[in-house]
Amino acid sequence: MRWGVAVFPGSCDDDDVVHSLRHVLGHDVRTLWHKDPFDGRCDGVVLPGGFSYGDYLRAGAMARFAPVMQGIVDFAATGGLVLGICNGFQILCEAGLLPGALTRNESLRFVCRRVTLRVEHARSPFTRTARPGDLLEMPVKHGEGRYYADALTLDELRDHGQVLLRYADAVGGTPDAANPNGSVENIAGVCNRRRNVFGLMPHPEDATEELLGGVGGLTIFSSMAAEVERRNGA
Amino acid sequence: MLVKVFVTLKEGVLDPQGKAVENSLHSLGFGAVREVRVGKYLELNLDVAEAGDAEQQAQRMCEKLLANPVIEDYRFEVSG
Amino acid sequence: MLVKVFVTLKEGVLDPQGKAVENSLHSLGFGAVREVRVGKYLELNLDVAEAGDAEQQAQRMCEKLLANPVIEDYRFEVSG
Amino acid sequence: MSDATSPAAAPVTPEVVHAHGLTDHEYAEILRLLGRTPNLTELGVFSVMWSEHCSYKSSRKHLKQLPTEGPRVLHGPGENAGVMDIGDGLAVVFKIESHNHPSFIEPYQGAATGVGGILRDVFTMGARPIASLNSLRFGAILHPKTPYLVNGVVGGIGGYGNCVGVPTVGGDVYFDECYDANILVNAFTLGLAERDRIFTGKARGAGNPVVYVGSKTGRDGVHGATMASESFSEDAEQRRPTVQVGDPFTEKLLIEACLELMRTDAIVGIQDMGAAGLTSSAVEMAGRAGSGVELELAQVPLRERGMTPYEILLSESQERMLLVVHPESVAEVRAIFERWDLDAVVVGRVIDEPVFRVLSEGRPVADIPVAALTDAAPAYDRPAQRPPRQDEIQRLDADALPRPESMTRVLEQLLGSPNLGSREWVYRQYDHYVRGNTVLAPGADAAVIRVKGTSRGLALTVDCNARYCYLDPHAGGMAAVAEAARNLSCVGATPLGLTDCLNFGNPEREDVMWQFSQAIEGMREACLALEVPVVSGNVSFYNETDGVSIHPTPTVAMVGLLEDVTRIATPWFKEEGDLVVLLGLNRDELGGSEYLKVVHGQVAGKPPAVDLVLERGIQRTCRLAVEQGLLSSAHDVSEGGLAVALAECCIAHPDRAGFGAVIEIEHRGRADALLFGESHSRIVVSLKERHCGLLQDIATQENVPMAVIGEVDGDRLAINDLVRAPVQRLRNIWSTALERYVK
Ligand SMILES: Nc1ncnc2c1ncn2[C@@H]1O[C@H](COP(=O)(O)OP(=O)(O)O)[C@@H](O)[C@H]1O
Ligand SMILES: [Mg+2]
Repeated sequence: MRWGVAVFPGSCDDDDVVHSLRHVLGHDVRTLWHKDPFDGRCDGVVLPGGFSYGDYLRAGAMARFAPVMQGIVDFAATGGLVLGICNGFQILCEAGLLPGALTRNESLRFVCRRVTLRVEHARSPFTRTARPGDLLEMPVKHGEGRYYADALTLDELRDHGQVLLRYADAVGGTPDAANPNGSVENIAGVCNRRRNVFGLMPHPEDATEELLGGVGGLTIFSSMAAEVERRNGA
Repeated sequence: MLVKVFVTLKEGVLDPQGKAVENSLHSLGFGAVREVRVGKYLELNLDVAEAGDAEQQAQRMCEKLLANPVIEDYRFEVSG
Repeated sequence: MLVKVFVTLKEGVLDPQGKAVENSLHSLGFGAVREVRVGKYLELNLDVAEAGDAEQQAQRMCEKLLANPVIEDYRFEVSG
Repeated sequence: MSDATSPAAAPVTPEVVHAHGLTDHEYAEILRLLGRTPNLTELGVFSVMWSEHCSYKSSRKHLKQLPTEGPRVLHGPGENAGVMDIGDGLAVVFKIESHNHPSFIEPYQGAATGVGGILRDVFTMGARPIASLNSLRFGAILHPKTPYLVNGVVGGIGGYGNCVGVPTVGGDVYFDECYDANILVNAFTLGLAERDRIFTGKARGAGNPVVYVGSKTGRDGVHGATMASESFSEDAEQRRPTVQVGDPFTEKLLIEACLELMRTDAIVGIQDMGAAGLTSSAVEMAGRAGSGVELELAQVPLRERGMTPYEILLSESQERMLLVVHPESVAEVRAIFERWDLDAVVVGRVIDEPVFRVLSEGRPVADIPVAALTDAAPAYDRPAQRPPRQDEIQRLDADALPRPESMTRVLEQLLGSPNLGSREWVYRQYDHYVRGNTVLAPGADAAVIRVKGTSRGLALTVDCNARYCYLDPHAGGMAAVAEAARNLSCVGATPLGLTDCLNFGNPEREDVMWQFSQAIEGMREACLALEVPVVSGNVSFYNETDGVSIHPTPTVAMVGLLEDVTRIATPWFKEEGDLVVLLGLNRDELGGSEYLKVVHGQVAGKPPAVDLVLERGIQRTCRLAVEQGLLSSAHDVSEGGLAVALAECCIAHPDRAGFGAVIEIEHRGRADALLFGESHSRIVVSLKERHCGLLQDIATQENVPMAVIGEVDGDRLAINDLVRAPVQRLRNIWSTALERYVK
């Protein structure tokens, strides 16, 4: 599996993603510098977390204009797998690759904690090694992670099974207490209609080793790898 | 040309900051305060001669970058 | 009464947000943009009858809470 | 002071001299050193370089007492940060620094720029910052300003640290009315470097270009260094325009660009522009190399129009660094900084003549021998005197204390009090996972991070009980070092070295100087006994408002090494049936306790005494037991005493409700002293019964008293017939304690 990890000025979790993919999973990884065009020669692209361009206007607002993004948009248009984590999710929403927007946490505070996520659909390249109802643990850390979409969009998301992950409690319920940021309907991650672009606020790359507290994040990366294998094998 | 841009949250979008300001004002004794909404205010100088040109550019800047249409409305004023 | 409050950074105070927006606008091709400053814009309804009363309250709200006098200036408008 | 901003031609009158915080005697010395009258710009340069903050003029003599050597020390005090060898060709670089006064004036920006400053001190030495700590002291929790200050400071630390992508893995927070008008914000950062690629701040090699990189210069913080060296008064809030604003995004770029440049051979010397900005970085770099520096101010990138040489030289704008590079490398330096969208401009050169020479468009504006600013800076042996009231403070009539009716109620009261409640509300606002090394996040006795590519780990903690220091600065200084080392030992780490931030009152007062020298003496003894060298630090004097000093607060941040990062202990109980064991002795010491303060409203008595021999034995016992995998949990007894420590073992698990325990301790004295006295050198551990013998062997060998005091059991905590409470209830009280007040 060959990965590309985009690096914007202000990306913070790029090294963590690279570490997880390269050293934990043993995959091929290259970084995609924001000023360079992207040639599309990858099996999957990750937009990592951080504060691209300082996130000074709105999170992700400026990164979508980076030269590398055009190539990523084209890549997605041909069905390439694109994963946006945290700031990457914000960028994908700003770029219109994913519906909705990420707004200031309801608490108005940055939140860093472990959360439990309920897998809503396994029919996606990002969750295919899981089963619906599976619970994954990984950390969130963000100040602007409250997912918002209007009622119409929410209906569509539901109709097409685009909500892949929701914040949940230890037994799989979705009470407010399990929701770290006030996201509508406890939504933690959504994909596009075509199911090849996925964004989530939690950080799978920070949950790939037992030493660091658990491996809930591996599901996302290995699902993508399995999908690529399936595609290549087919 | 001076351009002033006002970006506000769309109606229906939760504004926790506005809510927090409202609560604080109440506890400071400003009981008459209702419905606080918090938005952004930008001032920028545009090095163009014509107000019309400035308006056009401001419009495009808002659409492209300054506001996110999913959650925000904008408004701007151009002055000499 | 509707009160509109504009909070801006004092002159001389570093405005990283403004600088970032300016750079982005430049790279989007808006080369005529100079000196962007980003501030806050608040709208609040005041349940009082007199404009004078509203002005006074707005003044005190700005002083006490809405602006940080160490680095910010403010301005407000009261309308019917 | 307004004429300080006018051109250098303005006359230097006695008023101007005083406004710069210089004494008549100091000014006479300047005249002697220069052999002429300084112009206003030069006076400004002297004033910042001779300020307490930059010159350590009141503290230097005492700081020499601290042991700074050890087999692992690569660079001790004197550099931008301390450097220690951790094996595998790697080194850690760390330091702590205060940003107290700016944080009181503008809490968010003050704290944020404090974080920014300490990060620069660390990466300037070639280290990638990988972990931060913060140590905070606020006024009484019910003081009307406290919630505002807490929210601002915590927001600022998170806002900056999160954005630069350095995890904040620990810290401490205390509330006490002595900080009502003078909060403390101390920030610590640790970086990781290759042992053989450490960079220092030396301006070597005449003709080498001096390069300015980073943000443009504005009028921010002109005179920050002198402000940090003056007492506070009501009009301090009028010093508004000098507030510095941080730009963490630019700092992030600066880190990446500098670290990239450090992989080349371009750099001769590098130093951040901290307090006193361009002036101190240029002068200190020249001072260390025995050289001189010539600057041309017309080259300095400016943010504001009409800035005078005085302002440019003294500006404390953030996110700037000064480099000395090889002449042939200038193009390479420019290219790397351009890649990161940052300015890199040649602003001067190194000269042989040891002077600090400043030109503005070719016109000389300052010309001062470097040594006059560094070596010749004043050094004082200020008078120190134990205040007579110290005896009175230390008096405690324990028998006169009313006996609480219910010890369970007291325990609940303590767990819900501002200084003992969970700190989660604070650290939840900090990213503690970024960089993917965090093995033990905030919430344990010490944080643990792994060192990628090795089997090792690092443990970090910061500690200081200022109330002990107030009651007895010698015992308090000792306790700060002992407790920090104990916290490291609890997770299983061996103390490596420490950095300290000595926050005190006005050194011109004899009682403050006495506190200072006593605290250092106590720290010194503990450092020697526990074999922990001091490799860097910072002194913050003048923490007083309108003549009232804070409690002496010598904050100690300590770093420990774990050979095997998979072998660590955590504080919370793990399994029913485990035995609960106390290492150490209950000595019924109530003086200076949180219990006295919270329940009886008293700050009095002698603080608990540290027996350094016992302390050493306890810590070694705990470390060996962790290393051998004997322990299920380990947690030290500190504020709140044994009962609070046991309760924490039940409730401190980050995600789970926790286990209860049944405790039976033999005891004859006062129940409150047993439960809530804060005697040092105690660690509560839990373990399988079958491991007990092995632990006993270690304890015997180390001469450490050890007693089985109970068992992990059920869902309530019971201590003798004194305390009985459901764990869930204790946890609720404890976990919401802080947010109830500050939200
Ligand atoms: N300001 C802070 N920032 C980050 N973590 C903090 C802060 N204050 C306290 N903590 C964390 O909360 C936990 C409890 O702190 P404290 O009660 O001071 O511990 P101890 O008594 O063991 O020294 C520790 O893990 C500490 O790192
Ligand atoms: Mg502890």
